[in-house]
Amino acid sequence: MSQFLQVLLSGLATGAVYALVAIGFTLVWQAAQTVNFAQGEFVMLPAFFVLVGMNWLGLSFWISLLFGLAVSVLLLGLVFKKLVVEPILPHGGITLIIATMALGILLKESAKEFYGAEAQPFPALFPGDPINILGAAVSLRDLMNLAISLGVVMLLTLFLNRTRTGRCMQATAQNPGVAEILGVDVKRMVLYTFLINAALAALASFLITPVYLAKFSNGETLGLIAFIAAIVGGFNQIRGALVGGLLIGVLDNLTATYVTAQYRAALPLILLIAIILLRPQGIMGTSEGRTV
Amino acid sequence: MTGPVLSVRNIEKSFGGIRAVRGVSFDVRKGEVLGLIGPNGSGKSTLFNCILGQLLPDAGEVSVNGRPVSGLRASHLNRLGVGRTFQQLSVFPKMTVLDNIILAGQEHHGTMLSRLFGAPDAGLTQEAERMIAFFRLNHLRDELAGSLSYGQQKLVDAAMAFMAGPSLVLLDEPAGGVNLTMLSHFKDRLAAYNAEHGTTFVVIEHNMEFVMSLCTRIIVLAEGAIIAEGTPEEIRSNPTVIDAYLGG
Amino acid sequence: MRVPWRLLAVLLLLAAAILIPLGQKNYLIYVLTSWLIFSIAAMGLNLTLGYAGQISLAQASFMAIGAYTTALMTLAGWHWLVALPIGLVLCFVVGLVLGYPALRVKGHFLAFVTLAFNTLVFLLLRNEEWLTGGTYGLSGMPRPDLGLFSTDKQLSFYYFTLGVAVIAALAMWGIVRSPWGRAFKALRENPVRAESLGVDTRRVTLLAFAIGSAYGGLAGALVTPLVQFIEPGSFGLAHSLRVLLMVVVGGAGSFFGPFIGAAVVILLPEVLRFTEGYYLIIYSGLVIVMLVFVPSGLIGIWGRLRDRFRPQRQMRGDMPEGARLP
Amino acid sequence: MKSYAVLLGVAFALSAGAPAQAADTIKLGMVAELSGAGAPAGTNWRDGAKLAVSEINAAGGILGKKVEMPEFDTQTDPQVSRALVQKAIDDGVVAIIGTVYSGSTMVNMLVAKQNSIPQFVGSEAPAIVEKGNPFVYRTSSGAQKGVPALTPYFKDTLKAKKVGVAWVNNEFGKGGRTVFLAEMKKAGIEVVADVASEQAQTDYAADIAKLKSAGPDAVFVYMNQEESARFLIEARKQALPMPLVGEVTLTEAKVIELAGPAAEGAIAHVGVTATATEVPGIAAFSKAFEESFKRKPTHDAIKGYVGVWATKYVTEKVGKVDGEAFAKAMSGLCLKVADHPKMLLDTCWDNRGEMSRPSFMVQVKNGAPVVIGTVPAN
Repeated sequence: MSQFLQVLLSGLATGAVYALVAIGFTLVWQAAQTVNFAQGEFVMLPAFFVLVGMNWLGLSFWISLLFGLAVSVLLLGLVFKKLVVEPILPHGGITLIIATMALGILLKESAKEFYGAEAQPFPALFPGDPINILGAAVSLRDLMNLAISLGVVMLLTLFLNRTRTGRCMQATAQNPGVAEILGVDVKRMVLYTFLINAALAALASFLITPVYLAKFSNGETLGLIAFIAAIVGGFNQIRGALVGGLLIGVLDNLTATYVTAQYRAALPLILLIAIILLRPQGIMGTSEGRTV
Repeated sequence: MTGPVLSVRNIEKSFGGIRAVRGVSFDVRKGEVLGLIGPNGSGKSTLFNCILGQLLPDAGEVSVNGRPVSGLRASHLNRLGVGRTFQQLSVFPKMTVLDNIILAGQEHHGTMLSRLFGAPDAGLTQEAERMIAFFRLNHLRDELAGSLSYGQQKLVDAAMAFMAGPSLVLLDEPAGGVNLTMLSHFKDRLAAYNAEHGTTFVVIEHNMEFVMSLCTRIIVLAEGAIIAEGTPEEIRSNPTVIDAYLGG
Repeated sequence: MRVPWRLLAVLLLLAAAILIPLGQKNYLIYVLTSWLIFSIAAMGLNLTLGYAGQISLAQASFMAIGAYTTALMTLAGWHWLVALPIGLVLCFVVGLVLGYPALRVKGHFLAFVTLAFNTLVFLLLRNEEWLTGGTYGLSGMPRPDLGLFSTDKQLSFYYFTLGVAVIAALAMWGIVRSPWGRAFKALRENPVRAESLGVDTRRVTLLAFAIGSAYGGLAGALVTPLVQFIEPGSFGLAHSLRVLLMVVVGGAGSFFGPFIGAAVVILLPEVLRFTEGYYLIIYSGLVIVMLVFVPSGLIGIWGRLRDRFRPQRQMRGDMPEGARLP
Repeated sequence: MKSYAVLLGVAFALSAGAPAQAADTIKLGMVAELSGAGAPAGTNWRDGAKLAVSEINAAGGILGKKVEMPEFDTQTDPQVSRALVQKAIDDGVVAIIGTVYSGSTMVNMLVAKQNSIPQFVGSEAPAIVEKGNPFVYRTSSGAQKGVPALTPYFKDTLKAKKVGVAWVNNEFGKGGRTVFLAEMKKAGIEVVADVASEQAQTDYAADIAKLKSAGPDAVFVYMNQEESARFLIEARKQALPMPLVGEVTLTEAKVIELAGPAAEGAIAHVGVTATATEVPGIAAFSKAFEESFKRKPTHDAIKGYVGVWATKYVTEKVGKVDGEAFAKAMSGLCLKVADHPKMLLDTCWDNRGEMSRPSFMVQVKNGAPVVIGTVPAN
C-alpha cells in the first residue's frame, strides 16, 4: 500500500510538470495551429539561462531565476514568434512544423556547445527532504511542484475566462477571422500566447531541473511526453492537458512498478495510438472545434 | 429509372438558434434542370451544402437515386454519380487542361492498383479529347489550366464535372464573374449536354437571366423555406417572389 | 527538344556515379554507398511528405524493419534477394496498419503516430533479445552473392547499391507519372476539388505512406549488408528526423530533391569539419533560414535562379475578362 | 530539368581525394563520441588522450617521430563511427584510439580488424573481447572482470544474503547486469529485485519504490553518470536504507557534483581512479589534466590517456609501425609501472584484449571519494 501511494504521489508530482509543458503546447497549437516540436527544448533551455545568470553574470540564485524567466519569455516567446513562426507560417503548417524540428536541434546543440555536454547541477527551489505520508516518502519539492502547477493552471483558466484579454485570446484561438471583425487585436493575442507558453516552459524548467539536472538532451523525452499528454487529454482544452499530464505521470510510474520496466516508455505511446484510434478528440476534448 | 434522381425530404438545419433551412422538400426528376434561387441569406447555400454532404442536416434526408447520402464524403458521393462545379475557380492550375479532364474521369476507371500500375492515361485520353472538343477548348488542350482566363477555367471545371458521366450535376453559381460572350457559350454547352445525355442539373445562381433561360423548373427559397416553385415563366410573374427579393 | 536534355543530364550523372568511385579509397566509397541508401529512404519519405503532405517520423523504423528482416533471414541462410521482398511487404503492411487510424483524423496525427511508433520499434528491438539480439544487435550478415557478381568488395557493393537505387528511382518515376500519381498531384494542388472528383484522399494518402514505408524498408535492407552489424540505436528517432530533413532540404515534392538532400546531410559534416562541434548548429540554423526564404528546398533555389535568368512564360492574355475573384 | 547541376557539383566535390601524409609523423586516429549522447565520456576520453600526446611529443614522440592525433566525431552513432574508423585508416593512422560507447565499438572494431590496425577502446561491454579480434584492446577492465571483483565485497564485507540490481537498459548496463546475475548465483546470493531503467531516464521514483519494498541487503547500481546521480537523489528522498554499490561510475566526481549530498555513502569498485592519489602516477596525471583543461579528470580521461601511452610503449617494443606485430606483442603483455610509469598501474592484457590491473574500492565520504580498499588484479 505504501508502495502504491509512493508511486502515485511521485507520479502526480511529475505529471503536474508534464501538464505545464503540455498546456503551453496546447495554447500555441490553438493560437497559431503550430505543433511545436521544439517544446521539449523550450523546457530544457531556461535552466541554462539561470545557470548563465549565476555562473557567468554572478547573480544570486533568485535573481537568476527572474533573469532566466525574462530571457526565456524574450527568446522562446517573442523571438520565436517573430523570427520563426511569423515568416514561415504563410508557407504552410507542415513547413513550420519542420522548422520547429530544426529549431529543436539548433537549441539542443547550442546548449551543448555553449554550456557543455555534461549534466549540470541545478539549485533546488525547495528542500528535497522527505516527509512521510502513510509510509510514502514525499518531498516538499514534490508537493510544491504539484501545488504550483495546479495553481498556475487555475490562474491561467481564470485569466482566460474572466479577463477581457483572456477572452480575446480565446476568441482568437477559436476563430481568428471572427475575432478580427469583433475588433480583437489578433496579432497581439497570438503574441501573448507565445509569451505565456515561454513562461510556462520556464516555470516547468525551474521545477524539474533540480531533479532532472540541467542537460542539453533533456528536451527529447519531455517534448514527446508533452505532446502525448496534450493529445491524450484533448488538444483543445487546458484541463485536457492537465489531465493528460497527470495521467501520463502516474501511469508511467505504475507501469514501471507493477507491469514492466523494460517497456515503461512504451505505455504513453500505446496510450497515444489508442486514443487516436478510439477517441481522437482526447479524453476531455469535444469533437467540435477540432477541425484542424 | 422511374424514381427521382434527387430527393430532398424535410431538411432542417440551424446554426446556434438561427434556422437556416426549415423543412425543405423537393424532388428532381431525370433530365430536369432545376434552378435554386433566393435572396442572400435565404438558406440556399446551406441547403446546397446539405445536399453535397458538406453539412450534416439536423433532420431530414437527402437521397440520390433512392440512396441516402447525408454525411457521405465528397469522393464517395462522386462515385455514386454526383458531379459538381465550384463557385470559386477550381481547376488544378499546374496541370494541363487535358490532364485536368483525364483526372476527373480516372477515379471511375479500374482500381487503385490498376491506377498505380496501368496505362498512364487510364485509357481516358480519347474520352477527354471528346469532352474538350465539346466545350470547344481544343486550342488549349496542352496549356496549363492555371494560365487560362477565368471563363475558360469555368468551362474546364464544368467539363471535369461531366467527365465521370454523372447522373446528377450540381452547379454552384456557374455564371458568376463570366463575361457575356463567354456566358452564352457556357449556357449553350450546358443545355446541349443536358439534351444529349439527359443529365440532371441543379443550379444555384444569382444571375436571373441565366437561370431563367437554362432551367426547366425553378425553386425559390426565402428565410429557409420554399416560397414558390414553377417554370421560369410562372416564377417571373409570381408576386411573392418579387416581394421576397425586394423586401430582402 | 526539352526531353533529350533532361535525359542527357541524368545519364551524365549516372556516368559520374559509375566513374567517380573508381580508384577511390574505401571511406569515400562507403560514404557514396550510404548516400545512395539514404537517398532511397528519402525518396520514399518524399512520397509521404512531398506529395501527400503528411509528416512521417518513422522512416528509420521502416529501415529497421527492412534491415532486421534481411539480417535475420540472411543469417538463417536465405538469399538476400528472397529476404528483400518479404521485408518490403512487411513494411508496406505495417505502413497500412499504422497509417489507417492516423489518416482518419484530420491534422498532423500521422506525425504523432509515427513518432510513437518509432520509439516503440526501438523498444521492441532492444527488449526482444531472443529475436533481435537486443542492445548487442546482429552481426556477421553476409553480403548478397549474385552468382557472377559478388558484392563482398566495397566497390562492388557500391555498384550493387547503385543498381538498386536506379531501379528504385525508375519505379518512383513510374509511380509519380501514373494516374495514381496524377491524383496525388491534384490533391496537392486543390484537395477539395480532387475529392469532389472522386479522389479518395484518405486511401491515396494511405497508399502513399505505405509505399514510402516500403522504400524505407528497401534502404534498411541495404544497410544490413553494408554495415554488416545492426543494432536498435541506429534506427532511433534522430535518424527519422535526419531523413525528414534530407527531404526538406533537397526540396519536398520534387523528384531529385531527395538525392540532393541526402548528399547535403551526408556530406555536410565533411564540409563543415573545420567548425568542429558547431556544424549541427550551423546546419539546423541554415535549414530554418532556408524554410523562411525558400521553403521549396535547394531545388527551389535552383528554380528561382532559373526564373531570374529566363523570361517567365507569358500568361495567356487573349481573354482577359472576368475579375479574378478570390 | 532541375537538379542535375546541383547533383553534378556534389558529385565532383566528392571526388576530391585525401591529402598525402607526411612520413615523419605518426598518426593516431581519435575516433570518439564528441557529440551526441556520448559526448561527456567521449570528450574526456579525447582530452586524456590529448594530454598523453602532448607529453609524448615533449618526450620525443613515438620511434622518434612526432605524433599527430586527428579527431573524428562519431556523433555517438555506431554507423558513423564505422565510417570514420574507415576514414581514419584511409588517412593513414597507425592506431585507432576509441570509441568509448560499446555499441559503436562493436561495429567499428570490424573495420580496424580488416585493416590490421590496433585499436584501444574505452568500452566495457563483455561482448567486445568475445569476438576473437586480436586488434582490439581495452583500457579498463570489462564488466566481466570488474563486476566479479565486487563479489567478495557483497559476500564477505557486506555479508549480503539478498541483493537488488538497478541497471540502465543499454548495452553497457545490460552487460554489467548479466555478469552480476551470474556472479550472485555463483556466490549463492539471492537477487530479489532486478530493476531496469531507460537511458536518459529522469524519474526514478518507481525504481526506488520497487527496490525499497523488495528490501535487499545491498543494491548494485550500474548506470551512466547522470542516471546514477538522479538515482541517488531519488534514493535519498525515499530514504533507501541499504548500501548502494556501483562499478566505476557511482562515485565519479561528476556524479558527486550532480547528486550533491545524495551521493554520500555510495560505494564503488573503480578500475583506476583519479582519487587514488596515493599512486604517484595518478596524482601527477590529475594535476597535469586539471592544469590543461581546468576540470577534474574522469575515469574516461584516464582511459584515453593510458590508451595513447600504451600505443607508444608497445609500438616501441615492436620497433616499427606494424599492426600484425603490434597485435602479437599485445597478447598476454604486461606493462609494469616500474618500467612504464605512464601506465599509472601495472597493466596486463590477455590474448583477447581484455585488460586487468589492480583496482580500488571507493566510498563517498564528506562529498569526496575515498579509497576504502584495494582489489588485486584478477
